Amino acid sequence: MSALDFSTKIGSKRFSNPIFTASGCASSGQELSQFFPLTEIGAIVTKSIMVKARTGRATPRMAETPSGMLNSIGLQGPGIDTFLEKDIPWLVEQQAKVIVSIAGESVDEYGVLARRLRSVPGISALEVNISCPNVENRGQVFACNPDTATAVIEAVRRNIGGELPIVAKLSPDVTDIVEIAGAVINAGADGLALINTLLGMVIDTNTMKPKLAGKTGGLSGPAIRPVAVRIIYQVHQAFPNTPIVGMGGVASGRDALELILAGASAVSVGTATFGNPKAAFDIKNQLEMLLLEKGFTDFRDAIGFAHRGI
Amino acid sequence: MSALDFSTKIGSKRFSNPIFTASGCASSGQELSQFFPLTEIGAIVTKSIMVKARTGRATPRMAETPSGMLNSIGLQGPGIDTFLEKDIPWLVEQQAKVIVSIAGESVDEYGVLARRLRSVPGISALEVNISCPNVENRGQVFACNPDTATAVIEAVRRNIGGELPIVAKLSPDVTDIVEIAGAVINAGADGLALINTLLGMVIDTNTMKPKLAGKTGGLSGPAIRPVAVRIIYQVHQAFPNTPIVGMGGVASGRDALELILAGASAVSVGTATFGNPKAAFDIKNQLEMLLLEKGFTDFRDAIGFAHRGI
Amino acid sequence: MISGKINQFASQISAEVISNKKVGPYHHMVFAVGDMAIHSKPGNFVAISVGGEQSSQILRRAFAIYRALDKGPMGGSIELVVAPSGQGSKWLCQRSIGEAVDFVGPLGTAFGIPTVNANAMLIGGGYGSAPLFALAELLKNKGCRVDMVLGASTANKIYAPLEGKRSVSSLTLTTDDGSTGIHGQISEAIPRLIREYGTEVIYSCGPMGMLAAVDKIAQEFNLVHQCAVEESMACGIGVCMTCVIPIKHEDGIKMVRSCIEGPVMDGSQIIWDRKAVMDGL
Amino acid sequence: MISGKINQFASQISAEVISNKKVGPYHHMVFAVGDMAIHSKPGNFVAISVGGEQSSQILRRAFAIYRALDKGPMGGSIELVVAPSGQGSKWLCQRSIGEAVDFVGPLGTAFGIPTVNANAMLIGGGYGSAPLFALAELLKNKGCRVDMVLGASTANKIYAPLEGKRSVSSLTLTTDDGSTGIHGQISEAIPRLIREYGTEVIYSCGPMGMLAAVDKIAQEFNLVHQCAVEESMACGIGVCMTCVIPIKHEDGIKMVRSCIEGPVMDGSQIIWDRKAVMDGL
Ligand SMILES: Cc1cc2nc3c(=O)[nH]c(=O)nc-3n(C[C@H](O)[C@H](O)[C@H](O)COP(=O)(O)OP(=O)(O)OC[C@H]3O[C@@H](n4cnc5c(N)ncnc54)[C@H](O)[C@@H]3O)c2cc1C
Ligand SMILES: Cc1cc2nc3c(=O)[nH]c(=O)nc-3n(C[C@H](O)[C@H](O)[C@H](O)COP(=O)(O)OP(=O)(O)OC[C@H]3O[C@@H](n4cnc5c(N)ncnc54)[C@H](O)[C@@H]3O)c2cc1C
Ligand SMILES: Cc1cc2nc3c(=O)[nH]c(=O)nc-3n(C[C@H](O)[C@H](O)[C@H](O)COP(=O)(O)O)c2cc1C
Ligand SMILES: Cc1cc2nc3c(=O)[nH]c(=O)nc-3n(C[C@H](O)[C@H](O)[C@H](O)COP(=O)(O)O)c2cc1C
Ligand code: FES
Ligand code: FES
Repeated sequence: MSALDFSTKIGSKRFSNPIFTASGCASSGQELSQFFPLTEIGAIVTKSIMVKARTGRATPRMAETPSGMLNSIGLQGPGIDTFLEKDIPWLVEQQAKVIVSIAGESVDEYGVLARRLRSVPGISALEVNISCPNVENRGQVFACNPDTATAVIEAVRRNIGGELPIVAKLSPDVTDIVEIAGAVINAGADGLALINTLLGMVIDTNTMKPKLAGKTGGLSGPAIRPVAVRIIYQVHQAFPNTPIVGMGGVASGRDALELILAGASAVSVGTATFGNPKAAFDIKNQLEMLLLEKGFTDFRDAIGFAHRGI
Repeated sequence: MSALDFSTKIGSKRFSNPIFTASGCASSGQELSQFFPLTEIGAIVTKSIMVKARTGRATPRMAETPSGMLNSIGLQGPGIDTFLEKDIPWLVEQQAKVIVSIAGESVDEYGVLARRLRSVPGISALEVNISCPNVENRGQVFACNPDTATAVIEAVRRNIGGELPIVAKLSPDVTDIVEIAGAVINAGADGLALINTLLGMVIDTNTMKPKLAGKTGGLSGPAIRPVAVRIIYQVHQAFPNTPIVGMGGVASGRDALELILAGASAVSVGTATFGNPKAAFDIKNQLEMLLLEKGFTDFRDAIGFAHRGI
Repeated sequence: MISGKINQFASQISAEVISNKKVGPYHHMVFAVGDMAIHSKPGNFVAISVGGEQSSQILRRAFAIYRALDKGPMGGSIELVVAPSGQGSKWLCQRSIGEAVDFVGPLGTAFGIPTVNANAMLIGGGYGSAPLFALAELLKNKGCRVDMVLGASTANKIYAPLEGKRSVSSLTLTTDDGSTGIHGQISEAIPRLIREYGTEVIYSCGPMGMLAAVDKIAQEFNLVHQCAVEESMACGIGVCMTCVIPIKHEDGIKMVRSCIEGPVMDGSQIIWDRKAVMDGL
Repeated sequence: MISGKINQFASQISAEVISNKKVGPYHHMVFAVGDMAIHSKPGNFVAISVGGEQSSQILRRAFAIYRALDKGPMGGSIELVVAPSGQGSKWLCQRSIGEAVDFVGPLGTAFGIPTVNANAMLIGGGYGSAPLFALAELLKNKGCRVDMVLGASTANKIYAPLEGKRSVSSLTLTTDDGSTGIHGQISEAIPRLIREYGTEVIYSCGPMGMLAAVDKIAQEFNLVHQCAVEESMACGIGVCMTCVIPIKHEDGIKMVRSCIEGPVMDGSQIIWDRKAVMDGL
């Protein structure tokens, strides 16, 4: 078996392999380090951090669905100060690659977060989660409108400086994903993270009420993989030079390869970690085997392969 | 066990029970009649019929996905003439309730279909499938834009006369489903069918190409049920007086009840029929039992129950 | 080949596994099916649910009926030859005796039987031989000469059980790797055999590529060719339109359901050239 | 109650079913787990995959460890008491001896043991009694007085095996329907028993409603109350934030993960009033 160059690039940054955790599905890495060395995977994408500490939503916060689950956490977290004080140093100490996910309730908040992060050592990229409700605009999600999506990415770009790549994380719940993708690329995003969860709901037929305290929640897991593949394919077709961090229902090396063939330069593992704490590690190994079996010597040759004529 | 009034209404028409087949998942009923009497369910919704006969897409036309499937049939069908000549008379002879689903490539075609159907005896409603590509507008799906959605429903309304209820079938792949629902209601739709399939893709990791000949396909089955429930809930909340034919991943009486509690006045069974030819019949019986267990005496009391305060 | 009501003998039943034996890379499985066996004819298939109650696999899998006995010690039974390839077929192969599996069947068209005696050649690739043994028996009982040609990539992938060979006048094996029988693809051997045996009608079952190659030869020799096709099926009962096969039609191409107007179809009617189909759509 | 590295003894293993017995409405199941048994303490739980390879159920289910033996005839073993309620637990209860099940554990906090002798009351509702028997043994070996109170809706839902009763000084049963023991809810019986036995510390496990009622009493009597909570968990290992429990905090409410800072938590810290939580968020 010949050797494989398994590294990948997002903007100016190189990662030793393309398997990352997904934001909100690995906390800040500490809990998973019991199950595999964090340096084994390409990067840890941290849970979306906000300016202030957040309590999040009431419980129940989750409901299992066929081949998937709903969650409604409400971005619970410690706030950027505590995060920078505790979580980042720990990750740096582990020598893990870190992508910090940020979330805000207003365009300004994103700017503030970017400023706080611009000179923090040990961070490889910023993932900008714009699938959050904009409190200044009737709670409409930033990622659902090209203008608000643009505003957020511009604010981050202005505040981050030239060093850190910006990855804009988009919502699949839009009529025209290519339009939103184009807008954030124009606004300065170096890469895209596709896809966030789909908006869903489960009603408990015993109580006859919505199962989640927050009523609606985000649908993730293998159920949504075909939607993720479609969106990655469409966006890669439109913007072949913009790296995509793909995610949505990846639970095996085969699944990761599917997203890569569609156009992903890296793959985040989310919900699968809940079923298997070592999921990201196992998927990385399975993907490596698969690529070698198929005769790839450079991982990057596989990116978007499904687009090429036969 | 007390008796249950299991009937439901869509516009001016009454159906003996709220379980229907889903368009494209029961052909014109004939094949299913081997497995249960068609009169046992509320209505047969026929496969979307177009003006002319259509060959449809090349194969493979389907791919199984986790708790779901993709299809890309391309609206293969005999065209309205043959349909009226063969399929409708057969259904009428069986005394089945019939809802005819129509699809067009242009606003005019929908008008033509409505005119052809307006005085056909034995039809209880028209389902207008507007999740089709509009060949006059770069193939954009009618249901993805309030203006084109409105144009189609207006054309149908103008041509159908006052008798037959019009049910507009919407696509879930939009940023704001309530906006589209409002538009078609304004344009004269008596009811809504929610939801059509989600756009998805599967890539075969052996061939490294999209699995379907048509590349993308429609995602259906239990995987999408949380999306269907959310959309039905949102639309029923916004338009509580507009009857909804709910569908999306219903495979049991419990699932049907979930959509009903969210706001559906009737439930169509689609993909579940592929796993169980008697699905619609079984689901009707299971739903009836469940409603009785919960103490309902009138089915209509269950519609939208999850919206009511505790 | 459809007559009467669509799938008029089809029903849905819970079938108990009464035997499950590994034969080379395949599993020969026997199921107690009661009356379902009565109307099962060579060429028909059954559609089986896989993965158990909480399965993420929501579609049935189609399997050609290898043999149907309407009166055995356990009542009616149906036998299948299953290749464990993907997750669904692997699950099926793992079933133990006594477990129940959900069947819908018998479905689809059966092989047509000549009304007068004819020299028949039965061509099977891999597990495609499954429905051919029951057909051979039927043809032989009608008085036909039956020459069977079975091919596969390698020796142990040829499914040719001893008891199946009873009814054939000759049996020729071919393997791509030459590990048994004639070295080469099955289609290479056929023209010579047709001449040798004076074949008048061809029956075939196997991968689509093999069927296409066989049909080319059948047309060259101007022989009737009934083939059992295999296209991805979502429903198996005619309601989903996923399983279509392109056939020749006055206006170009017509797509017909291989679960209803097939799996056994007239080879000469099928448009085998994928490019021609893509261009024609 | 967390110390050292999070879940520092947790691992993922394939555990073989070595016994599966129906006890009333529950299944008492024993699994061969090797070294996982060594660090399992009363209060810890394991997270189990359900539904098999092609399962549509993608999340693990949490089960309190009923007993862990680090050296048995089959090596280390863990015992569970499983109520077949939904699809996942039913699947687990259907496993036969010899089948393997995927375990992650031991997870979460354990019951804290008093450093000086104390009169302990152990209160369990339904299968909530499961982790209390091992706790009772531990406490008894420490020299504590152990009074156990078990309640359920009806007699056969009380899980109280003979061998479990060895370690208790008294055992009181309550049933909502009066079919055995004291008639009424478990919480009604407790104040009198606390006085009678001179209880100094309360341990409880059971439905959240019961825990809330017990905590109210514990606070009235000013007793330490350690309870094992049960909130829906997606991951069980601290990464998803779904399993949170509202606790008192200087700025109002703090949500802590019941899989990491629980399941055993200090009852007095929990905000039991749902309305107060909803208003506070
Ligand atoms: C008419 C007919 C007769 C058949 N007879 C037999 C038989 O006798 N013995 C046997 O072993 N198999 C037979 N097959 C193939 C069988 O139905 C399954 O497709 C095959 O076992 C693979 O399914 P899987 O669940 O293991 O694979 P998966 O990868 O889980 O299948 C995923 C999906 O793709 C479809 N698919 C995968 N491979 C094929 C294929 N080759 N043809 C059609 N669909 C496919 C499956 O049906 C399923 O819907 C037959 C198929 C058809 C259409
Ligand atoms: C810390 C902890 C300890 C537990 N110990 C035991 C035990 O010893 N014995 C036992 O029988 N059960 C125990 N449970 C409950 C068990 O984890 C399952 O939730 C229960 O068996 C129902 O799952 P199901 O798959 O059968 O139901 P399903 O309806 O299929 O479950 C669907 C989802 O809802 C969740 N869910 C359903 N009911 C509950 C519940 N009561 N609490 C939390 N989540 C729920 C499930 O975990 C699953 O994610 C415990 C739960 C927790 C959190
Ligand atoms: C419990 C949970 C919490 C999540 N939290 C976040 C978050 O904080 N920020 C974010 O951008 N995405 C969040 N996501 C979305 C995931 O990062 C991912 O985009 C999505 O779940 C699809 O991938 P998956 O199917 O592999 O989980 C969360 C998902 C889950 C299931
Ligand atoms: C094979 C297939 C064909 C379909 N054809 C049509 C169609 O012709 N017209 C239409 O409006 N919807 C069509 N649909 C969508 C279904 O009617 C339904 O809206 C969708 O599948 C969701 O329901 P389900 O999950 O119960 O299948 C089709 C779905 C499938 C799976
Ligand atoms: S498989 Fe559905 S029509 Fe043939
Ligand atoms: S269950 Fe995931 S954090 Fe507790």
